[in-house]
Amino acid sequence: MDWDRRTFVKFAVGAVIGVHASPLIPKLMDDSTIWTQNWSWVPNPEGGGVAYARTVSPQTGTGVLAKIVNSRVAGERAIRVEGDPDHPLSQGGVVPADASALQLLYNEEIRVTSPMLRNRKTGEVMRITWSEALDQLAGNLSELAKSGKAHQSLALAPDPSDVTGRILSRLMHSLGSPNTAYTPTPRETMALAGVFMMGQPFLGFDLANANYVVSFGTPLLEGFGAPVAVRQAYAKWRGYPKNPGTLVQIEPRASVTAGQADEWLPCKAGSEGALALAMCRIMLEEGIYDKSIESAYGFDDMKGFAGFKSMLMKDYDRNKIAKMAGIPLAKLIKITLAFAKAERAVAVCGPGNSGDPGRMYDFMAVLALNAFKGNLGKPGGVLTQQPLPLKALAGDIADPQQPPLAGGERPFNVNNVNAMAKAALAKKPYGIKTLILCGGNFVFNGPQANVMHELARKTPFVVAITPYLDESAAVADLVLPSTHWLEGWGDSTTPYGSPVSSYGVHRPLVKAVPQARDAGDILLAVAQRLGGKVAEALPFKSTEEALAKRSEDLGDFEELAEAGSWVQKKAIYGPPKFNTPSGKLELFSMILHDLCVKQAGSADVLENMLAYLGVEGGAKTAFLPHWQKPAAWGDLKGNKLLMQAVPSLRTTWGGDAITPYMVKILPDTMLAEQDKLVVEMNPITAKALHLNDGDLVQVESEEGSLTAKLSVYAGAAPGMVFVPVGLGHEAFGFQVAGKGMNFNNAAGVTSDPMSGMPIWELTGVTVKKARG
Amino acid sequence: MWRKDQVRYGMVIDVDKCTGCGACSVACMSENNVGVLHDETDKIKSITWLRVYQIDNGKPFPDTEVAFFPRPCMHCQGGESGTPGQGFFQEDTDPDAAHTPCVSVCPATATDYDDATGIVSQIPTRCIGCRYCVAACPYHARYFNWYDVPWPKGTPRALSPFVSPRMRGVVEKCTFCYPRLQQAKNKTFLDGSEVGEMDYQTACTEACPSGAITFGQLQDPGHKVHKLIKTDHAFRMLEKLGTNPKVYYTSKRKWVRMLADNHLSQAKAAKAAASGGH
Amino acid sequence: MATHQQAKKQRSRADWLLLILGVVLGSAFGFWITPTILYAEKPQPFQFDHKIHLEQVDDGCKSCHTFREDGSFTGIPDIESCKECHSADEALGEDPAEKEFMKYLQADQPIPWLVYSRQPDCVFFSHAAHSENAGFECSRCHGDHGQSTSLRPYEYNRITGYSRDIWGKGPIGLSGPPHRMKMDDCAKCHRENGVNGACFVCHK
Amino acid sequence: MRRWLDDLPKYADDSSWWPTGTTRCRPEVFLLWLGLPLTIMAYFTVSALLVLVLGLNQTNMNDYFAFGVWIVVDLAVIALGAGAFFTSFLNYIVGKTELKPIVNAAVLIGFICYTGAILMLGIDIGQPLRGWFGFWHANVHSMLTEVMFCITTYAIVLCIEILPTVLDNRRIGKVPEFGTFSHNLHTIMIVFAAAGTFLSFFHQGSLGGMFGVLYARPFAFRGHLGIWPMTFFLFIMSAIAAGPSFTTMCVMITEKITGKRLTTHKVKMLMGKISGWLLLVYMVAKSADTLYWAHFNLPAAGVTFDSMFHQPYGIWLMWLELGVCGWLPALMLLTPRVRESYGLMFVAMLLTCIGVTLNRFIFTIQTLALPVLPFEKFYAYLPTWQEWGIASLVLGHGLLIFMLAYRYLPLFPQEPELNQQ
Repeated sequence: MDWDRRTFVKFAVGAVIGVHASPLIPKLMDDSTIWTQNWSWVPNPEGGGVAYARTVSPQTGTGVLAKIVNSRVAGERAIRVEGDPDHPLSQGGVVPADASALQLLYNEEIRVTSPMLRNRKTGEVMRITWSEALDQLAGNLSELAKSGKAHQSLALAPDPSDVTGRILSRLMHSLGSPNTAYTPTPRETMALAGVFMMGQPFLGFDLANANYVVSFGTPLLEGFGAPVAVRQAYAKWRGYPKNPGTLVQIEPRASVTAGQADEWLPCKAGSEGALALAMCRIMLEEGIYDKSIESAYGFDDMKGFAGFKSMLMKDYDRNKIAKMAGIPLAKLIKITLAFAKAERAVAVCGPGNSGDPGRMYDFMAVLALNAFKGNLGKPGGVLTQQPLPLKALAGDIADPQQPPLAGGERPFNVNNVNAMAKAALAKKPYGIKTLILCGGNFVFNGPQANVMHELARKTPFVVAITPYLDESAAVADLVLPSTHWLEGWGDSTTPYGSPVSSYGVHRPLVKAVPQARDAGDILLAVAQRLGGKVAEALPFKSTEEALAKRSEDLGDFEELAEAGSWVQKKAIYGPPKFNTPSGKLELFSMILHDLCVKQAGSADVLENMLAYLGVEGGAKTAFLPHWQKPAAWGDLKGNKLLMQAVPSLRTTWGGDAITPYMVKILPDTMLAEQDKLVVEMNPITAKALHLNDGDLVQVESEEGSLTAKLSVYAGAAPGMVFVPVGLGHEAFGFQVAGKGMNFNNAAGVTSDPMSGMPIWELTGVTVKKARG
Repeated sequence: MWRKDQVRYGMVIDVDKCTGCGACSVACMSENNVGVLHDETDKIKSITWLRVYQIDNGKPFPDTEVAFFPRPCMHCQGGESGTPGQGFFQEDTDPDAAHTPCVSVCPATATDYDDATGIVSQIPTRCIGCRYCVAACPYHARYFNWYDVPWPKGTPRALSPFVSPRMRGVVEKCTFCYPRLQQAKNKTFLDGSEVGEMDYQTACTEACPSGAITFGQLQDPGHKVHKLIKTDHAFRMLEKLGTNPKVYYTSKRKWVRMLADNHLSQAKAAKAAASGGH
Repeated sequence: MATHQQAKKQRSRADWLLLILGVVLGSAFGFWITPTILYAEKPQPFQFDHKIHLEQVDDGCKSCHTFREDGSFTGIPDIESCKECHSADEALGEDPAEKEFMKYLQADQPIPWLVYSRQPDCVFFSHAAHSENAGFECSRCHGDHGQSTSLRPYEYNRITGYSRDIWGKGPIGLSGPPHRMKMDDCAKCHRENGVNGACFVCHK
Repeated sequence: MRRWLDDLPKYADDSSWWPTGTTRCRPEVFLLWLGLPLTIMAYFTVSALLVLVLGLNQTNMNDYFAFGVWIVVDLAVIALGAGAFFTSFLNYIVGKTELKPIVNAAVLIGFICYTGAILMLGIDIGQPLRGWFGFWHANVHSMLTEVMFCITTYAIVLCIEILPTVLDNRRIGKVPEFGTFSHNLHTIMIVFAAAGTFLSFFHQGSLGGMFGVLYARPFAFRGHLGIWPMTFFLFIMSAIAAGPSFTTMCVMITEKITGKRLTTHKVKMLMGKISGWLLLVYMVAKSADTLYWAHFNLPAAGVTFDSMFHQPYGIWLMWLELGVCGWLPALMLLTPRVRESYGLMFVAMLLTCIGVTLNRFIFTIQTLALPVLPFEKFYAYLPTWQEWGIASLVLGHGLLIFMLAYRYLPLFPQEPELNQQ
């Protein structure tokens, strides 16, 4: 047989046919397809038993359930954070930040995974052991203390009322430093207003039971107080076929709240307090007010001082105020009448859109309006909360000898992180040597972020105690990994505006970063190392122990930790107890008056002191609820605009960073073109400035500037520019970093004249087309 | 065609209660292992099973009004809406006339309309990525995986084992959290109980802090949704197209109802298309 | 001339025979190479005798392979379940498998068993529906695995990463459970028994 | 070595492969010419690798423009390739043997268009390795399933249809087995022509059906006739109208480039006449359909005619498609004086082809560009260079195949006769 070409071809053809008759080809095709269904780079989560653990998010005060999967090989991991249907205040609802908290918890690219020491000159980062790290910090503090410079340290933390805040404050005090400051909150402003007028620091709004709600410039639906509880109240005002409740929103922008409100009063930004007083005056004139107000202290004229009524009659004419605030008088009257006549009406004050603690006199004005309505202690009105039955961690510590960096000249203590930072930078009265940033990411959240950044840069030794490689960690010499709230012990207290008090405890549920320690534990370990007075002031081994001590009166600690929360059982209805000198509601605050006189030394110096503090109108009105012109109005010269923040539950106001999922759901009116911040402006204003929709603009204040894309929005008040807050991180991984710009870089922070709290609701800015 | 032994899951969203917070969207993403890309401002490449649209009435300051429209997959049945007299008033009684827009076009049977539940499925491992269904859906509820999801180190630990993560090159969409029904059914197999109204709720329904979303069996008089869809404020999006969706909306605001239902005047249509939503 | 033609004819016939030979050899090659190149073996962490265990428990397979309260199936028991009978302090026998097992027990570490019947991630399989609701015996799908005295090597597909048990041992994958566990097999049984065959019944 | 180099012209001499009675350019000139398609193919290869490895994110398609330039090109070339089936149909089945001189070219162009389209579709899907699911797990309700089946089977039919031409190559045809095979094929070609006609008819229709069934997309949706939407028939009509034009155009271009006469002008005129009549019928139907759509379909969906058009996809596109590239070439082709003029007929045919391409573009892109949700945005779409690279495949591989075929295969039986020196 010849083995020629044709023979071979036949054999080859046969072989090819044969191979195709075998399963090889179809199997390879099938398997390569199945390969696409099982790509190694697509995660393959392992199943397991599911358990739920109750806890409370300290970020939003929401009661949540962590859904934990226990897998045979991978072990325990949280896969979801859901609302806790059994939590009395959240009832199953949840907000985006909590629902996506795991994205921050588990992201090893943004977590601090071990203590780190940074060489400032080279920028090199070195991983060190916990023991070395604690020695570093304790060594630094003890050296300061030994050389009598303990006061030259400043410690910042997010919350004065949580256990970490308490531990930090005790640590600093016992060390000899008067300088501890916290993220400013409207809770403090409300406490001041409440104490001055009612002798009650803990006030809240019974929103769920109200059927007529007037909100004075506060973003009820964008982050006010406990966001879930507020939404549940809001849902109660909506119904079929008619709405059982009416919401009136007074603010300059067609915001979420304004959009969902039954009535929107677009007022000039900053005039809200005046409108509250004008409403009082209308009620007074129409005789539709609660008559018991007449017996309040300071309603009528007193010896040497004009009363509230006289002040209203003199300064708050309805025509004048309506015109000043830029709203139609008829509408103001209509709202006032409806408010006065409603069965259960409440006027609400709170944080501004920028998330600042609010202006104290505005709060007092709104409280006065509520008193005019006669809703104090009534269902759907202003309620006093039962004070949280929490114990002090240990005995009192003597005040440090040195005065604090700022606020020493004021009639009462204030918490003003911005003033302290500025004083430290100016070295007046003194500079600082050590800065402890214990959470709260102050370098990003500010409130004036540039100031905090500069302070961190100029302070010789900066410590960041933080779960994340955030902006604060980026400028710190020593970075200590603290636990995420799902990993460690901690607590949280009543959110702003809640009608009942509540307490949340969070405990370690999962472990994402094995090296992370509770911030409290870190401080306690430092205290141990420092020994002496400091160790005595903090006689605890762990945060857990401190928490157990703190919550002794709330029953069994283990049960409390398991339940995650304690909530005041019943709201307190009935005439409130006025802990004022007069024993009555005080429209003229004797407490405030006495404090001021005491600080001034004599009645003669009083006027000078008030003028120094910036209280316009002087002693004539300083102790009455009245309205002060916002400082930012003074800046409005030339073509300056007022800048206000746009808050949203899709971003954050301080606290933890925005999460990747929150970035994902940002509308293109907040973030566009991958990384551009979007600011809003009324078409008329834009036209006057020769700007068009989509233009790249530069928003410049005295403090800093923002580059942003302009969105022309009919719902924005003319003469203003609205900037989303909470964007523009430089840290937090590729999903978050570099998206937008930080509002708090441009925010102008001033001090509220009387309360001394930092406020940054409005800032004068110029807006012009950006180059390039 | 719906038979008495079958159920029809559906959703009612109260637009007036929705505050646009986005909790539903985020809860949905975390429930369903949705990833986050480098650039999520590119909304036409970004996967959001439940997208919350912001709409406004288009009036100038100070008469501007805004509302929010959460948009999951509508789980359309297609066909003419029946009348109460015909048995089940939401569904076409002629099975041949009813075609879910996306299901009927898929060449590879990667999506189907489950007659037992009325839920439209999407099976990413079957999908060949032709995107015909994406083109067919008027609600833009279907999303194509243009990218491999970049999971930052450690974050896969937060993934749910009940929903399979998707690979690039396939389509995905809202499933009414079907895996939750699978879990709920598991339990009933063990103890012989029935899947009750509260045993199967979607992640968005649970998460909504203002309770704007209601979920349940449309045909069951005992379920809340059954009553809600009968109110005269109830409507469906793009009713006129004949998609016969199972997601209903309610709003007292007439402009909202008009805008969602394609009762557009010529001028309005042009404006809406030109300016776009927010 | 004639011889030439004859020779040509003969050659041509031989050619066609070669073609057939080619078909036979090619297909034999295909049948042989398919499993060889596609599958690889991995050893189990140590040997396990199902039979011995089964003899010592009261409730059959369900003694160790249990349901959770929510109706989900635990699958392979975790180390805690082993500890219900075995103690980390008491040594077992001298068998290498027993020694190996003690290591895991003492370290309290999960045993990295390779699961023969592991389905792809996109599959939702309800054991409750099949064993509790429909009353299937475990062996209907898992064969006599429960009676085995040792663990056979775990074979997996090099391309797909899946266990060979899914596609089955047969050369062209035509068998059904317990020898094969592909979607077609699920679908066939569902069809035959009038069970809902919608995608989401089995996919997640 | 040197010897080998010297012998090179001898090796490169391919004249024995040329069709009988024809002359072709020198091999080195031909090689230079080949550079053009090869460059395009290289561009395609780079783009294809990028898309296959990195994914469809290399394109500017998105969840709004789920289909992009590839689908437009696919639809267009398949419509233009319809010359193959319709000319075969007329030649083999109807018995219009006057078309014989051009049928080979028509089939080859059809082959080019279909293979190109299939290749592009393979890249267009997100999971190319799963492409066979469309056959294995077919959904019989989907128009796309119909398209997939018909296109693939028709591509196979086309392969068979061009096989005789390949086997008729001067050298290949000398192999006795091939010669016999080719002869036998010729005799049963009518079967394949019939099969091809049937398949092609259906998928041209289903391609149109793909859009007409999108009942939730008011721009594309049309009323049904039986189980098929109107677009089913419109697509068939437009394809068979444009197909002959495109085939003839290709022949004319080849003539101009090679400087040879390939078919008689009579054949071209006949093709033009066929095209013209079909186009006229199509334009009547299309115009009626457009009117019906504007007056009945659109209002039923709650939208208006005006709301269908937004810049850059304005109403001008419609006028361009129906007027300049529709009625105008139809009337031109029906005018004998136009047909008699080589140039004018070419222009009319070009307009016809542009018209049908535009039609496919409008159905694909404008359908998707139109936001159906009242509060959705309007988007526009521009392909990336990678998309163009892949879209240019048809051009590249078409040129390559056509050049090789022209050089070596007896595509034009009239050529030797018409070019006798």
